[in-house]
Amino acid sequence: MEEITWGNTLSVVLTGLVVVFAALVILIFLVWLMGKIFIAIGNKKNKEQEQQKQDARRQAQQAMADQAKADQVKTEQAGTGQIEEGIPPEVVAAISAAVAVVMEESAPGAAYTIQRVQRAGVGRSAWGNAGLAAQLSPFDR
Amino acid sequence: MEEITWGNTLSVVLTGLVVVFAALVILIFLVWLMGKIFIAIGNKKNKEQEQQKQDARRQAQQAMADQAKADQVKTEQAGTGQIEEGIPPEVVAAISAAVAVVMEESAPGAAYTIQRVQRAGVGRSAWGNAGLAAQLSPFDR
Amino acid sequence: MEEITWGNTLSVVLTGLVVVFAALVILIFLVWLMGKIFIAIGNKKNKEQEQQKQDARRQAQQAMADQAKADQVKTEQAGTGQIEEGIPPEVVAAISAAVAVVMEESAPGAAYTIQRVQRAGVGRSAWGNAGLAAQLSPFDR
Amino acid sequence: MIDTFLTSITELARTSGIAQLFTMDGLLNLAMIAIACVLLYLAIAKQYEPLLLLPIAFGMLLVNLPLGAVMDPPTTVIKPLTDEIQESAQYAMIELQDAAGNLLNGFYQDKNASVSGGLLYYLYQGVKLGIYPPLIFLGIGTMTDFGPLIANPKSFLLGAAAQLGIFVTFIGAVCLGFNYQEAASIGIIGGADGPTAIYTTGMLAPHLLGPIAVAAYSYMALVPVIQPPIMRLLTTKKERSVVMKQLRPVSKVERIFFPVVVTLIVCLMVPSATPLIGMLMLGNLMRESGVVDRLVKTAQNELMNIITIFLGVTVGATATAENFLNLQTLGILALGLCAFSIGTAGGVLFGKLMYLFSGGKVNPLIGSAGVSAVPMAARVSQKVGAETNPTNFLLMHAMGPNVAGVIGSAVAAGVLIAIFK
Amino acid sequence: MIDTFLTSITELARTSGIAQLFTMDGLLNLAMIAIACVLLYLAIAKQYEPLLLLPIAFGMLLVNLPLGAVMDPPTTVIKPLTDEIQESAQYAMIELQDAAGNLLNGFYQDKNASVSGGLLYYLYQGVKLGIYPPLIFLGIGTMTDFGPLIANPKSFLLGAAAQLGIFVTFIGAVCLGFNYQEAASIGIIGGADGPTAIYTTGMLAPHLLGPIAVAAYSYMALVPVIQPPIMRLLTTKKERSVVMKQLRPVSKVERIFFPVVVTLIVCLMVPSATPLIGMLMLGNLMRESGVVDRLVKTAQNELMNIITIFLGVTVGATATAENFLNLQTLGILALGLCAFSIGTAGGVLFGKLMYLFSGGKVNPLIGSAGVSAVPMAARVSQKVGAETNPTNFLLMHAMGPNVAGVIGSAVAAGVLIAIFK
Amino acid sequence: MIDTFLTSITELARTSGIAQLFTMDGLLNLAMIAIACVLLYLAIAKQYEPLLLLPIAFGMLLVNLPLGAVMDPPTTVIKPLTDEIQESAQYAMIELQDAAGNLLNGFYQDKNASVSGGLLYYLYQGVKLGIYPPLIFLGIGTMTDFGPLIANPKSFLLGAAAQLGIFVTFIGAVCLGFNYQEAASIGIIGGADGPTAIYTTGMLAPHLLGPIAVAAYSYMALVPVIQPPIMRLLTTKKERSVVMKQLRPVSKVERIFFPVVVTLIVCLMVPSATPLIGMLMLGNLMRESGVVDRLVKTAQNELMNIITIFLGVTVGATATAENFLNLQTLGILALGLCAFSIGTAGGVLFGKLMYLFSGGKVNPLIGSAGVSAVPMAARVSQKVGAETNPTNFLLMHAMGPNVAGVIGSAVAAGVLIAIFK
Ligand code: NA
Ligand code: NA
Ligand code: NA
Repeated sequence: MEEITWGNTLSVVLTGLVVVFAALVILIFLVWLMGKIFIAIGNKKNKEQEQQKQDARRQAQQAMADQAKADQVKTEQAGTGQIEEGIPPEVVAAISAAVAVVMEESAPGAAYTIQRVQRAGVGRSAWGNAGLAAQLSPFDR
Repeated sequence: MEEITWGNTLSVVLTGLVVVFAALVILIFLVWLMGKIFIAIGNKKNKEQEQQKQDARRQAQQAMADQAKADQVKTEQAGTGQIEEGIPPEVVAAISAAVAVVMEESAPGAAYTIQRVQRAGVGRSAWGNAGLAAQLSPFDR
Repeated sequence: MEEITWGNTLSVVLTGLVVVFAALVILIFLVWLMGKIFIAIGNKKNKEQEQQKQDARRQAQQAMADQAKADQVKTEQAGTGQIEEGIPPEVVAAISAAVAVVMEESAPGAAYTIQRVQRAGVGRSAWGNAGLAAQLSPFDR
Repeated sequence: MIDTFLTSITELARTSGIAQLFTMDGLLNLAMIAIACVLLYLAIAKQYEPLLLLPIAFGMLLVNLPLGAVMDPPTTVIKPLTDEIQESAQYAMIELQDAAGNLLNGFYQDKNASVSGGLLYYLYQGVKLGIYPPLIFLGIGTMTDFGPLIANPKSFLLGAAAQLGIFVTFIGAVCLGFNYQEAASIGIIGGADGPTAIYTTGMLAPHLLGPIAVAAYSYMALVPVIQPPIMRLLTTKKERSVVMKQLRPVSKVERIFFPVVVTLIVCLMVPSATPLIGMLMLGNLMRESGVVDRLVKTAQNELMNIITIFLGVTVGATATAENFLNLQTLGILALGLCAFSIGTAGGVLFGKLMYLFSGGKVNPLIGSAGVSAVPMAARVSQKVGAETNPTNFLLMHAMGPNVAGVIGSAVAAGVLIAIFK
Repeated sequence: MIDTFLTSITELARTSGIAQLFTMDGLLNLAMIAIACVLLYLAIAKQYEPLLLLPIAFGMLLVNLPLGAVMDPPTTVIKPLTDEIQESAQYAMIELQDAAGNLLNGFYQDKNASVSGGLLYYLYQGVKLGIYPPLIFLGIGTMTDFGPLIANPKSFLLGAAAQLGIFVTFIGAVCLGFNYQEAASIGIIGGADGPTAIYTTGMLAPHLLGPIAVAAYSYMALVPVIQPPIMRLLTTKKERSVVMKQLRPVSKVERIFFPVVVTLIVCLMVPSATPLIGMLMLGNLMRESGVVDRLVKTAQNELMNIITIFLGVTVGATATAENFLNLQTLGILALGLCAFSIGTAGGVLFGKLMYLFSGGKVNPLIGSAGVSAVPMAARVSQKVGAETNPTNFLLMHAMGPNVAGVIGSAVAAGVLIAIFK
Repeated sequence: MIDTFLTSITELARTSGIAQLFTMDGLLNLAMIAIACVLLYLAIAKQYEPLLLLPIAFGMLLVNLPLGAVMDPPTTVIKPLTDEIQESAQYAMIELQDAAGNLLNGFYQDKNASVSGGLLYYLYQGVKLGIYPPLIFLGIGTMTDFGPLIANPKSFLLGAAAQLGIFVTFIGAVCLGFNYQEAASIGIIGGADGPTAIYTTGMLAPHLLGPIAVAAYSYMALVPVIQPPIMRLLTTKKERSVVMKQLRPVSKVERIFFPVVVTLIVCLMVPSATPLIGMLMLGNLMRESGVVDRLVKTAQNELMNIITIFLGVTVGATATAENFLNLQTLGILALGLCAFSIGTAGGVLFGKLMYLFSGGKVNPLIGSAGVSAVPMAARVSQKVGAETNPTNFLLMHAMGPNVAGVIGSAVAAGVLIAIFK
């Protein structure tokens, strides 16, 4: 479109506005739909998680009690040891190997095995703070 | 210039030395001039700043006293609050919003306002140290 | 080689395997040889270093004793000062200059000289630990 | 020897830039250098978008130093292939064959006779071929939080409404005598989005890159000055004091789906917007996925910084006296200001509409953030809102239209490129 | 005006991607988009080599959005030179001269008529010209510790044996009807080394880049699933429980000599492997020398990340429906799995041989690590070993064959390129 | 099958690099590999400018591995366009049109017949086109503190005097039979500035890049060995013990004006120096402005490191046996040493002149720092000064001539390029 006429010009403007609004209205609908779906799913999951969390807390208390006991008794247990579920086996292997290397240096030839691998606690993710910090990032296009 | 003669060669050498010296002598003059001008301006400014600094010190002492009082009385003041001059309004907005997000989490729905925004102190810039550190940077072309 | 025949195909396979094994077998030999040579050299050096280390330890104890004495007496010694061998002169220059700049600021015009430049101690390099950490690096091709 | 020295030195003086300054063109160059210095002042002392304005200004300065030749294209000398050359295997050769594969003729590039182009000419190819702006969008995508937009998707409407400035300005530019390609590029200034403006102009009217980039980045820096009066004029105190309700938290899955959905919809509807939107959304997907942190770090820092330097300097280097010192540039500066103002007005007015239809739940001040200029425009909404009601924190609500405006103007750019390319 | 608007909007709709989706090709595109989304899911939710699979999947998505044109090559329009053009000095000119230097003819590139290529087309040149994979190898070299291989050079044999998968798969691919170039590229999947596979395929069969890259990276992520059953099947419990003796420490001098020696031997024997091995060893030399730490830091972080993004997206962008949606792709996926399995078996079986000849000092489980897939395969050796004897730490011993496998597959790739290029 | 295998393996052996080593050319290659190993030793064990010498040496090693082909230029096969090809849209096409726009003829690049160039050939284009050295200067600019030069602008004279080495060496090189372009490139070694030497040589005599780069960086590493005897010889004890008065502090505004002023003056007087000086001063302006810290960080780290790797390896790769193993190289090494020595002498003698005219306030030892070799030469001034008077701290005073020398040699390079290009 090269010839400059009022018709052409206004048609471009109209086309542009219509397409921009059309595209973004479709996006509104899809994002809204997505929100509805995931909130529904999320609520369901949340309830399950709430349950799990309580279980986990109970387990943790139990574990801490066990640990305390274990410390008191100070018996050396041989065997497979306790490995928290959900920790990938490679990580276990890596930790094992790291221990092995370090131990080898201090007491070469000794045999040992991993007793327990647990995750360290993860703090709650403060959505609001993190999001805000990102918004205020220093690179203003 | 392709033909190799003593005339051509020496002329290149002479041209080169003359241009290099000419360019750098002009730079000497301009940088010297620049120095004169900015030192003159700087001296003038310094005097003004000295004055301002003294004023600021007095104000700061006053402010600290006020703060102490305010802490004692512990009255909740509503209103616009005190915002140090020279802090850009966007920064104020950002800090406000950050506070808002954090507060919202701990006490949702509460209304609050920013009481005071002040810069933290800036240490004196040790020109000599910084310049030297830069000179001794590890990347030697 | 474009025509697809069993002969061509198998010949490619054979060629490939032979070349791969040949190349890596040559590397085995060379790396093994390299190991032999450097272990031999290393043993020789180690003995010398062992000796040097003992000397160094003795020197260090001596130096500490000296330092203690020096601190007690608190006499200001002028002169060239002690500079550990193996420290490049540029580094000495840099340290001197840095001191100069800093001193100039606190006590302009004072004359001083460098008394002693020593390396800070280097911890033993834990080969096993470092190697392992590198192996477990996060970028898995 | 003295003779040849004198010849040599006068020849050097003749081909130095100083001699050229005392021609008519030289005076124009001097004027451009002065303008570059003013822009440097704005970038450094006033901190007007210095990350781009400083390189742009310096590029402008370099290209206007006579005979510096930093933007000269290369001249390639191709000669017929001889056996001698063919055997030396030292040259890049072109062999011309007929359909049967017989050598018809051969050529090679004579490197001694060929003149290579200037430094900035080569770096400029990334602008000309439309490579730099999408890569900057990749970095911007890794830094953008679309959470507020996902939480309140109606913000998209404000991001669309604020594109009004683009199209009204397009009409204005046509009226002032610009051709359609130029008018479209000028209109996109109203998108308040640097890379989009540079991408569109690079595609449609590269000779206007200098003034359009300067206008776009200057006005983006001036958003806190341009927008507030318009916002106050078009809204009542009651509207401005609306407190909006806290946004819902957005789940990680939604954040991951969002860039994929936007890519699909926008790139299917407006294929010309694919490079910009595709890269923006790739960056955002990388960010939200959380599994490629090392790529995210590089995309938002080193890659983006390298491209920013190259883009800035070479866009500045398109601003030759010929391209810049004319009435068109004044027109572009005026039209750019209109574009920003009308975009702001469009957003605010649509915000008023939403205020009405929502029964007073939407504060129209967040509409102005729809022009993009992330995150400056959102901060302006916050600030103007806080003037009326200091306890009102609109920032997060304004971020929705703000990031929607980025998508909106990329769509508008895609439409204009599709029509006029 | 309404007329032109309707014309304009229908034209835009006609040229939008949506219209195209409802053609036969469009359906294929939709299928490809679905596949891309599945790969995104694997990359993000299952963390299958996300650093490459995420960009690959997104590139696949972008290129299958109809009319996005992100991979279109440029069209260059060359016109005869006129005096007017020659004077304007605005264009890249080609001057055709005869041997005497007289101007025979001149041409210039008409930039208005020429159409520049798509964004990903330009970025793709780094794959096509074989630039990206060696640069990634540079970064990998700076991150690889060849210490365990130097301490136990016999590991090289396992790194060679595990290349069996490459050659057996090559036969299989030829049997399935692939031509030699394609078969060689498919075989290299068994090298379990992404950059090597992409380099070889880019040289020999670039139309297969998409499926081969997807297969290579997917199976590398699946190494912990594919290898253990094969390893258990081929070894006895006694073999698996062999405890190997601690590796000797390796001196700094050996580490510095190693990359130089490997470069000399491999590049002399298989010159086609020079770009890959040369860059890998340059990276390693930079690392071990300890004198260029700032270069090492950049090579292993920013340079590698930038190249990874570009490589991933553009390799993905070769996966058009035409290239991907056919039986060949299924064949490649099946053959790739064979290649990994046979490579694993080759390594383990050779490990058994070494077990025999060493009088039971070598644990055959470390043979499977010879496929490379650094460091995943070595961890698998460690894990399977620990199942039988939890006090057995094979990781460091498996790293030897593991890094030898990288060299082994680069050599194999060099041989295949030399024969078929 | 055995037949084809034997054919195949002998073919492979014949095309392997090993066979080539036992030709006359092969022996030269072996000699070059030995030289590369010596340079690696100097870079790693002696730490001679390892950041550049290590990549240079490795590039030298790679290019001399026979048949590695890492520096081979591409061969492009262009064929006449057929309808079939034109429709497939798979190829980069060239359409030749007459003035009226009618298609005269079309060509396309046959990708199957074309052979792409080697890895280092492509990376080398950044040297050949003069792109890398200015980008390294950009990084150097961000790391250079011109404060001492601003505080004492007379230092410029010493930075000019030390360029004497360049011009005297130029005469020497002409006497030894080098042509003017070669002699100018050899002279620039005396500038003691790597990027300037590589830029000039790349422009005037690219076949000498290898020896000139090696000479420049080796002698820069040897500055603490070369300079002190000359400095002691030419100065009296009294001169060496002069204590100079503390430099005045320099304000931020002066620092910001300085790069702009230098750019204007130098680029106007010597337009050919624009790429080098322009980028150096852009980097410095970015540094001193304090408003674009993220760009500064990238320019002085990642961008500079990436370019350094590419520049080093590809400059090394120009050092083929043919280019390097000849008497010219010995001549260059000898002339380079002269250049450094005469430059040092020039600086010191001019320093003596300033000592006289200033009434003994200037220590002539700071003159030797005018050769640049930042910051090594300044440290040498400090060290030699401290020998005579241990309380004398000349470092900051020597930094003035030191950074002036960078500008001085860039100006000299510009003059030589202007005359001989
Ligand atoms: Na916008
Ligand atoms: Na492998
Ligand atoms: Na110099």
